[in-house]
Formats: sequence, C-alpha cells, structure tokens
Amino acid sequence: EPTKVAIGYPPATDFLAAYVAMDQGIFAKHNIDATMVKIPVVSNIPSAVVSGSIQIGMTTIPVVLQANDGGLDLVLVAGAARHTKEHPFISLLARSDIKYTKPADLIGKTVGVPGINSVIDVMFRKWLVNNHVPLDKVKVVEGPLPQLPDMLKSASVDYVAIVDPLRTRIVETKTGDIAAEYFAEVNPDVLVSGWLASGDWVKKNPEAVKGFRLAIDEGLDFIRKNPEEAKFIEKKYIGYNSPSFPTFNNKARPEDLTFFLNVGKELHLYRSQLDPKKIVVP
Amino acid sequence: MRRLLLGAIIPVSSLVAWETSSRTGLLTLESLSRPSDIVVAGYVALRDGSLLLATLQTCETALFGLAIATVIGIAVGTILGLVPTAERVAGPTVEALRPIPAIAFMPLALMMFGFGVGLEASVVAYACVWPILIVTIAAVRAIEGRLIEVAAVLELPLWKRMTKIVLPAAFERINIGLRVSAAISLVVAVTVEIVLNPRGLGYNLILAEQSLQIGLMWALLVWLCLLGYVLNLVLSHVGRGPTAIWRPL
Amino acid sequence: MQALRKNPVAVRPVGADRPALSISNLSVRFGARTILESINLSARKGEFVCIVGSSGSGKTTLLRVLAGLVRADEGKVLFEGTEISGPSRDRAIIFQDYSKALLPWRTVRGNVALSLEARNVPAAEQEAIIAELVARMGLSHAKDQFPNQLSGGMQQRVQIARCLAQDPKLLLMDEPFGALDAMTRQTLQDEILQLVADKHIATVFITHDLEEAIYLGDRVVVLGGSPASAVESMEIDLPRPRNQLTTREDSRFLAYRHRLFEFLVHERSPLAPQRKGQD
Amino acid sequence: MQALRKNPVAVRPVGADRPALSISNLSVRFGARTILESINLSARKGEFVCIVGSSGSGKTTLLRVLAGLVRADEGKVLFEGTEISGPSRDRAIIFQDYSKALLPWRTVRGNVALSLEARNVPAAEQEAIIAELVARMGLSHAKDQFPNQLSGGMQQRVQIARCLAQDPKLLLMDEPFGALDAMTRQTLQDEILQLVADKHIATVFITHDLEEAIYLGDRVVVLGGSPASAVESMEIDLPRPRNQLTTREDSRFLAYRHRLFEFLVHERSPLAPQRKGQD
Amino acid sequence: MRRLFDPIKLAALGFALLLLAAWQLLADAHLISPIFFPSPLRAFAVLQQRVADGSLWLPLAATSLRMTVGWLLASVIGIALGAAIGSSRLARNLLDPTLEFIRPLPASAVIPVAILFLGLSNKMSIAVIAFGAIWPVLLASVHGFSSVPLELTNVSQVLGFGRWDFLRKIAFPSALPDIVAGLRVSLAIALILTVVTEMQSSLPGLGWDIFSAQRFYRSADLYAGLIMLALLGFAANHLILLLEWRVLRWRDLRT
Ligand SMILES: Nc1ncnc2c1ncn2[C@@H]1O[C@H](COP(=O)(O)OP(=O)(O)OP(=O)(O)O)[C@@H](O)[C@H]1O
Ligand SMILES: Nc1ncnc2c1ncn2[C@@H]1O[C@H](COP(=O)(O)OP(=O)(O)OP(=O)(O)O)[C@@H](O)[C@H]1O
Ligand SMILES: [Mg+2]
Ligand SMILES: [Mg+2]
Repeated sequence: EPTKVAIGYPPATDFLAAYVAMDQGIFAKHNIDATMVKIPVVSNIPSAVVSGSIQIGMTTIPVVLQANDGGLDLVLVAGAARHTKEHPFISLLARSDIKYTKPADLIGKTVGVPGINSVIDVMFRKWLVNNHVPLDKVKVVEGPLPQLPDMLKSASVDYVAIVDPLRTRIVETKTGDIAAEYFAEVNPDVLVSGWLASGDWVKKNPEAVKGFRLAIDEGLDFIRKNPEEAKFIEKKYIGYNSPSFPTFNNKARPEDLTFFLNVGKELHLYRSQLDPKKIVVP
Repeated sequence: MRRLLLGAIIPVSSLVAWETSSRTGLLTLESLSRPSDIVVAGYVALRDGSLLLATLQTCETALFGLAIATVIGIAVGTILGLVPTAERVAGPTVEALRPIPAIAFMPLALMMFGFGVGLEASVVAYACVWPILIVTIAAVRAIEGRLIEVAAVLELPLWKRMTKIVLPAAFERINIGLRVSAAISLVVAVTVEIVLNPRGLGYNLILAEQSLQIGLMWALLVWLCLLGYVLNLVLSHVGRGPTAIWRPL
Repeated sequence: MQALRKNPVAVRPVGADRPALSISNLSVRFGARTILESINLSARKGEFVCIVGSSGSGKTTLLRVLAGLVRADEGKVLFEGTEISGPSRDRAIIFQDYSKALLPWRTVRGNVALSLEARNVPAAEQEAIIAELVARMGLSHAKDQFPNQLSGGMQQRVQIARCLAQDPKLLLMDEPFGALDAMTRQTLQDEILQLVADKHIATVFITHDLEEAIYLGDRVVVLGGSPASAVESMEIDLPRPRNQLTTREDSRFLAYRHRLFEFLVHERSPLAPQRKGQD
Repeated sequence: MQALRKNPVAVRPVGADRPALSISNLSVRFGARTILESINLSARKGEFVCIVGSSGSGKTTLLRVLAGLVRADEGKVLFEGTEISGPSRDRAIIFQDYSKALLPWRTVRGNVALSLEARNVPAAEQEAIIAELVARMGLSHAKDQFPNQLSGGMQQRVQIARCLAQDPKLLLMDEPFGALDAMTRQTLQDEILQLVADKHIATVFITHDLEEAIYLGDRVVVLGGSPASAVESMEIDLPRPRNQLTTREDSRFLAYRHRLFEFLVHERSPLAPQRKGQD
Repeated sequence: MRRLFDPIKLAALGFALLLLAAWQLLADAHLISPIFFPSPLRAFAVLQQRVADGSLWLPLAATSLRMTVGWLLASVIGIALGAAIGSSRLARNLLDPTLEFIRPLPASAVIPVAILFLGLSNKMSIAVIAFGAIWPVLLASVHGFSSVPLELTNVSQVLGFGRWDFLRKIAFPSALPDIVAGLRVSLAIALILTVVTEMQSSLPGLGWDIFSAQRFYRSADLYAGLIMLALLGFAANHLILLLEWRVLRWRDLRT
C-alpha cells in the first residue's frame, strides 16, 4: 500500500532531485504515491504543510526557523541545495551606471530584494553588519522577483540582491553588474534550502520519510549521470533553465541550522529559543 | 454602431500607442511586453486548453463565493435597511469588520479548508458581502416610504414584503452593489490564487510571472478583464430586467 | 365649540350604532409641534364620516393615525374594540399623493393584484376580481399600462381599486377624487356609496369639496384650530340611497352647505390672518 | 362640434388681441396611441384660458406640449411668434403631481429660491422676494420645513410660489388648487387673477372644478373625444375684476355653468360607456 | 453625543462585545491551532504593548494618510466621471466600454505596472489605491446622476438651467444618497488596498506590520493589526456617517 504524499515546490532549481524522482517514477519505486503541487510563494509552504494540503514541502532554512519560532511543529526531512563560494548563484548587483567599490557605498542607497526576511535578505543584512555598514542607512525594499530587473533598470532601486536565473540575465542585458558576492562572503558554504514536513506526520509515517529520502538520493544520482535530461526536466517543471545547477545536497544537519540561528539572533529575528536538533529529522 | 465606434476610440488608440512605443524603443521594460506578443501568447494558451480550464476553475469559485455573499448581503441588508434600530445596533460592528482585508484571513481559511474551492470561495464571500450589504441598506432606505406603508397596510408577511415590494423597488441599486462585488469576486479569487491556492487563472498568472513568461502573464490579465467585462455585461442586463420598462427614458 | 350631536336617524341596519371606531382624546406631535390635540370622534359600523378642514390642518395626519401609520402621542384609538397599534389589512387607506403610492414596476392589473396576493386569493380567481374592479373604475382599456403612463386621475383610480381589492372593514380615503373631473367623480361617488352600503363598512373620507362631503356623509367633521381638533361635527340627515340630482336639490342639502360654509369662513385659514389674527 | 367664437369684450388693454399663444393642428402620440389630435387654440396676451375635460383625456399632455416638455408629432405651437421647441423660463408650469415636483433636499425657502437662482437674482434681494411670495401663499410659518414635512396642499402652494418667482410670460397650471380647501382656494384664485392682470401674462389653467374655470377664465375650453381635441371653446363674458360673491351669483355665471355641465354630461366619460359606447 | 447612555449605543456596544466573546470561545476551543487563530485577549495584549512602547503610531499615521489621500482622489475623479457618464450620452459611449474593461483588473496586477512607472513610492501606492477604490463611487454616481426623477429634470428644464446648474443644483443633490453609499464602500476598499500595496511594496504601515507578522507566524500580532484596521475603518466611516447625517437630513424626515 503506497503512501499518498503531496509535495509542494516553488519554481526553483534547488529541488530538481524531486522533479526528477517524480518524472522518472522513482517515488513510486519507493512506495510513495506522489503528486507535485507547484506553490509560487515560498512563505506559504509551511502553512500548506500544517493545513495538510501538502505533506512535504520545500523551503529555505530561515523560513523553517521562522515557522518554528512562530510555534509551528515543522521539521526538516532532507536538504536540497547549498550555496558555495565556488559556485555562487546569489549576488549583489549594482545598476550599470553605478560604480561600486566597497560596502560603504551602499549608504543612502536603495536595495531591492525579492522578500524581506527571505534568505537573500537575511544574508544581505548580515553582510552589512559584518562590513560595519549601519542597517538603518541602507534602504532595503521588497519587490516581486521577476520585477526586480525592471525596477533596477527604471532606477526604482540602485542595487538588487538576486538569485539566478535573473542574476545572470541582468548581467547579460547590461542592466547591471555583479557588485559583491555577498552571500559567499558571509559564509562560503551554507545549506540554503530543504524539505519540510510536520513533526506529527513524520512520526506517523517513518516509512514514507525513508522512502522520500531514498528517492531524492536516487534523483541526485540521475542528475549527475544525465545532466542534459535533467535540464529538460527542469524546464518542464519550472518553465525555464538556470544558467547552471546549484550545489545539491540532500543531507540536512543541525549545524546547518545553527548558522542561521546565530544570524537570526544577531538580527533579532526570533523571539524564542530554538533547538536545531529538534528541527532536523535524524 | 456609432456607439461601438465611440467606445473603441480609447482602447484602440492606447493599444496602438503601446505597440509603437515598444517597437520604436521608447518603452524597453522587460515586464511589459507588446500587444502583439500578448495576443500570440494568449492564442497559444487558448489552443492548448489550459486557459479554459483555469478560467472554469476561477469562475466557479468566484461565482460560488459571490452567490454566498449575495444571499447573505441582500438578506441582512434588507433587514438592516428596513429596521433602523437593527442597523444602529449592528452597524458599528459591520463597519469595523468591513475594512479588514479578506486576504488577512487566508491563513485561517487555509487551516479550515486546505487548498481548494472552500478556501477560495470563503475568502471571496467575505470580501464580496460588504459592498452588497452597504448598497442594499442604502437601496432599501431609498425606497419611497409610501410603498413600504402600502406593504404594511396590506400586512404582507416578511417573505412577500421582500419579493413583492422591497426587492423590486431596490433592485436597480442593489444591482450596483452586485456589479461592484462581481468585479471584486474575480479580483479576490485571482488574488487568492496568486498568493496561495494552486488552481485557476491567478495561479497560472503567478506561474507565468515566476517562470518569466511575460507575454503569457499579460495575456492572462487581458483575459481576466475580458471575463470581468462579460460578467458585468450579464449583470447589467439582468439589472435592466424587470425594472427598466417603467424607467422614464 | 363642540356641536351637539343629534340622534342618528334609524335608516341603518341593526347593530349599526355600536361604535366601530372610537377616538378619544387623541394628540399627535411632530417634534415640538403639536399637530392634533384632544380629538374625540367615533363612528358606528357602516357610518360614513367626512372630514373637512383647511390645508395643513392635520386631516392627513388623523387619517394616518387611523391607518396605524402614525403613533398617537396621547389618547386612545379603538377599532372594533381593540386598540390600533399598527397597520392592518382591515383598514385600507387611499393616500393623498397617489403618484407615490403605486408600484411603478407593476401595471394597473399588477397593482390591483397586489392586494389580492396579500389576501392569498388563488391566482385563478384574481383575474375576474381585477377585471370587475378595473371596469368599475373605468380603466379597462389601461389594464396593461404602467403608472407613469397614466394620467393623475387614472393613478388615483388605480389606488382606489387596489384598496377595494383589499376587502377592508374600514375605508380611509384622503381626497380620493381630488384629481377627477366632475362627471367621473359623481359616478365614483355613487359607486363608493353603493359599495360601503353593501359591505356595511365604516368610512372616513377627507375632501375639500363641501358638497361632496354632504352628499356622501352621514356626518361631516370639521378639523380646525391650531393645534387642530374637531371643532364641529354635523350630522347629515338626508335620506339614503342618495341621488345626484334630487339629493343635491334637497333644501336641507343647501342648508347644510350654507351652514358648513359659514362655519369654515369663520374658521381660521392659513391665508386669512386678517380675519382672526394668527400666531 | 367646434363652437363659434364670440368677439372678446374689450375690457383688456391695447394689444391684448394679438395672439400670444397659438396652437394649430396639434397632434401628439404615445407609441401607437394618438392622445391629442388636431388641436387648434389660441390665447391673446393676458388672456386666461381654462381647460376642462374628463380624466385621462389629455389635458396634462397638452400643457406639457406648451411647456416644451413633450414634442408635438404634428402641427405647430407658437408662443409670441416663435415656435416652441423646448422648455423655457418664460413659460412656468405647475405640475399636477406636486409631491414629486419639489426638491426634497431643499426647504420651502430653498425651493422658491431655485427660481430666483435661475434668474440670477442677487442673493441679497432674494430673501425679500421669497418672504413676500411665501406669505402670499400662507406658508410663512413653514419657510424652513422640508417638502416631506408639508401637507399636500402646502406642497402645492410651494410649487405655485416657485413658479411665480420665475417671473414667467406664460403661466401653465395643472390643477394647482386641487389639494386646497375651499377657503384657501378662493383666496388663491383671487391672488392669481390679480397677479396675471397686473403682469398681463397669459395663463392656461387646468381644473376639474367648472365653477372655478368660469370664475377665473376669459375662456373655457373643453378637451374631449378620443383622441382628444378641443370640442368646445366658451367665451366667458363676465366683468372683471371678479368677485367671489357677486360674480358667482351673476345669472350669466349660472348659465355658463349649466351649459358647460350639460356639455360635459354628454361628452364621453371613461366611466360612462353606456352613454355613448366606448372602444 | 448628548446622552452618554443612549440605549441603542449600549446595544451596539453589546453586540460587538458579544461577537468578541464568541471569538474568544472559538479560540479557546482550539478547533484551529492558536498559531493561526489567536484569542482576542492575546491580540489585545499585543495591541496594548504596542501602544505602550509607541511602535503603533507611525504605521497607523502612514496608513491613514495613504488611505485618505487615495480615497479622496478616487472620490473626486469618481464623482466627476460619474456625473459625466450619468448625464451625457456621448461621455457614456466614449468612456463606458474602456472603464468596464479595466474595472476587473486586480490591484495586485496593477501594482507591478505602477511600480515600474512610479517607483516604490507613496505616489505609486496612492495611484493604486485610487484606481481600485474608484469603482464603487463611480458606479453609484453614474446611477445617481442617470436616475434623477423625471419631474425634477423637467423643473430644471423649465427654469432654463444650463448643464452646470443642472448638475450642481438638481442632479448632484438628487444623486447624493447614492454617492454617499458609494463613498462608504470605496473607503473600505481604499483601506484594504492601502494594506495590500504596503504588503506588496514594503512601504511602512499597518499593512506591512501585518504582512511581517504573517511571515513570522505571529498570529496575535497579525490580529492586533487587523483590530487596528477595524478601528481605523470604523473611525473613517463614522466621519462619513456624520457628513451623511448633515447632508441627507431631509431624507429621514419622512412622514
Ligand atoms: N413629518 C412631519 N414633520 C413635521 N411636521 C409635519 C410632518 N408631517 C406633517 N407635518 C405638519 O403637520 C401639519 C398637518 O399636516 P397634514 O398633512 O395632516 O395636513 P392636511 O390637513 O392633510 O392638509 P392638506 O389638506 O393640505 O393635505 C402640517 O402643518 C404639516 O406641516
Ligand atoms: N408616457 C405615456 N405613455 C403612454 N401613454 C401615456 C403617457 N402619458 C400619458 N399617457 C396617456 O395619455 C392620456 C392622457 O393623459 P393626461 O395625463 O394628459 O390626462 P389628463 O387629461 O391630464 O387626465 P387627469 O385629469 O386624470 O390628470 C392618458 O390616457 C394616458 O394613459
Ligand atoms: Mg392632506
Ligand atoms: Mg392631468
């Protein structure tokens, strides 16, 4: 009797392993009757999991922490992608007519991010702090991700902190240039995204959790062996191809969370004491 | 014919201006595609059936929510309109609930209903009920007092009083509330789909946006307007129904 | 100034002298202004009471109290032994502003049908009743017209038809023939007389036409003063059935008319401050 | 059936016999129904024309044509030599359903002021004019009341005041005294007569009261038939100024009344199909 | 105002308290996780704390200002357009189809375009608010101006009023009850759109506070924000009601 699992995902390459597992029938092999639900707004995924509309959903690490801070019983069942210095895909871009030399140049400027308190924003602020730029001297505004290039072009913002494929596209269209690899500068190797489920569900369905993890493993194997076919599947599920794949990583460890917990503490993001060990499913 | 021509002046000229300015390079924004690209994208979506399915899903929920709002709005509105004391007692609470954006209740609705029709329809109903309620109260209060007295003297029971006097007399005005709410129902249904509910036009819209298919996104928006236009046309024809005959010219 | 009541002449059926309607010590105020004060009036079953009085004296207000549409601030109004606390189908009222009292979205037929619907008359029987009433009012040719396609007098008659369709026990009429020509008016006067005699219902009838009041009424009440009260109540002792030619030529008719006219000339009129001195 | 016109008695000032108003061959249709057919009528400057006719015969329609509110389907209507093509401030009209003709959001004062505003009378002068007109109509005490706080007759009088404030050259009145009591009515009749004589303006006056028509008019026109036309035009040869007591007792007054009554009895009334046979 | 203990006002207060009590009972029953559905006591506690530390006033002022300006803009344009469309056939034929077509455009779709042209500014949010809030008052004005009673139109014609005088003295007062009803609906929509634009374009205000609370699953904060919106909407509406009471007094004097 296969377990029915609805998997929520946003259109991002981080989760390619799951698309592949779905596409290649790997989930079925591991006794999971999976359906994929595309959820455009990442911050909705925890609510969708809690409401039971989906059983497993993808999210970024800060969101997992926020949800737990709010009191939701959500746990990380697997990792998805890491951001590494060798292979960056999140950067700070300056409008083409702006000459950026040092972090202090940002003082008095407006920076567009795809979501306040998103992983991109949290890391950006941590970077400002690291570089001794006062947070209240930089205006951080939120805009819809696909609009950020146009906002940059029309001078609504001076900088954007943005993720691929738009990152690359802005550079290609000469709308802006990469100013700083701020993400990698803060932490050269960090887990940014992972798979989420409710603690309750995980307790009741240990087999399904195990199956899911195995399926993701196999999916990653497939990607390594068939990068071209994986690109085809990527396009099929999210509508476009990223310039390159991120560093996939399906193992989530408590240490990965500790980094963001500390950042959050520094930026006063959380109100409660969170225990990373309880949030990551061993 | 003349009317059609007159009505076409503004839309046609703005479309031409848009197309030419983006072709001549006056307008080079990526998220604003050209009218011609939009038509092509729309045609493709229409051909593969995805557009019609999404339309059906959106309309179904929007109308369902609107129907709930209409029934509640008119029923409560007529009572509050006819009984000033009731209006003064319940009015302040209504006024406090009215400005709360329905979207704020989405997480709550999600917990109650999960993804699907219930989630969306309940949010739509919440948003739509207020205009209908307010306009109905005003419409009922604007009814010629003599007619209410006629109903009182004839001792019409509540139901007959509603169907024979109050609703026909207030119909045209209530219909304005309905038309406002019909547009709102579409807007809110689409918004819920954009933000949360994975179905319908709004979902397709945000997916098109997220996957950077700007032409398709605009095509969906135009299609949405078309849908609202048709819905409004239907409602304003219904509105002319029983009452228009006696309306002086 | 309250006039002495004569004993009614015994031309009415048995039981007719039990008061169907009795108003005692009625006062009505609008805000700070007192419109009606200490009105005392009663009507027997089947009695036809006409009310005259100057414009703005409070006739309509009195009628609306009887209909239950205006609440008395003081005093008691009893109809058939029970106090009037609100409108009732038993008490039909013909409003003075006829153009506002018809449902504009219903035809003549539909407007008359409203009363029948209120009485739950089966649909099959309605048509015949409507046809008869509409014919009585001389509107057969306009049955399918909407109120705003009718002349003032026609609207007035539609309202009368609707009230009659209500089958009331008390008929309250506020200048119902005001917009009608002399001929139509006379015909309708006789129609109404016939009808209330047949059905034996009490009627309160406001008019500005003194001859009409005398011709129709068993009694003519004059509303006057400020605030208004019933300053005169005149029994009309003319034989029934009445006749447009003979009754109007009756010497008593002329005497009543003279007396009423005299009375009203000396009553204060809003336009005659010089005659009595006004506040 | 067109009656012969007698020569008018020369009690009017010079120039009075040039027709101020002339209607020739007028027809009006509503949809397929013809309401007025081939109406011919003219009025001299300063002439007072009264129109009588059964309910629904088309009197109001005729008046609305004169006001320019209804377009003639055939024929010509000239006022002071130019064709009437639309409404004008020179031709004031008092509407039959007074309850709808006042602005409900303006007080009595404000409703009368409307006409003055239309004439661009300076604000400083308005108050005096309003006070005078309102007093004439006996409404001084109600100056600050809203229309729905007024009795029917009071609304009627506000409308008259508003029309007079318009300072018209032609006065069109549709049953203006219909809702007034006999006393007020007589006073206002004399007021109006005085006024039109002073200002020497032509008047078309619709009434159902034959005595009123004779008392006021230089001529009484009977509208009748179906479709309606002017079936009778009777010159009233009574001396002016008229007097409520002497004029009404004049033997000619009674004779006119008799003739008019006779005439109307034989005209078809909507309620008298048996008399002539109706469509 | 005169009587402090007007029984109707007390009843109105009682009614509101009754609903609050029902909310409290529902929340206490834990049918829905308190993380998404807090009790009113918790929400009020947050509110109290925000009043105490003063962090409430700035967002409240920003939101009120945006709402008011957007609503005023919508009202002026809506009434003017409504007068034109309701009283002139030419204007109706020219404008109606376009307006009816763009009416169903969701604000959430207008915002991106508005951001492109006006940036992430107050100007942008006000334009979006006005765009969304104009429809109720526009439709109501069109109806009001196009259904002036025939009798009153006749009066105006006979008095020889020009178009402007007709609109000012006859049509506008006659349409006023409709317009006020439209204004009231528009006001609530303006407030809702203020919140939505604040959410979508990270402008400081109650909307942004609510949005952040939602992101952090702080439902008590979220509902505290909603309560503030309710109070703000209630107060603004009360102002319109006072205005309505003044200008439409004649309507309630019915016999
Ligand atoms: N709603 C109201 N508020 C204040 N005063 C009112 C109201 N209704 C009527 N009145 C006043 O009451 C008085 C009597 O009015 P009513 O309508 O009863 O007179 P009426 O005798 O019927 O006059 P008419 O013969 O002119 O119809 C009038 O002076 C009027 O101004
Ligand atoms: N808008 C309309 N559409 C169709 N028929 C109409 C319209 N207005 C009036 N009529 C018809 O025209 C005829 C004359 O109406 P009008 O109002 O002129 O009569 P009237 O002589 O003034 O009657 P009354 O004395 O009752 O006021 C009536 O039979 C009426 O039904
Ligand atoms: Mg009256
Ligand atoms: Mg008439």
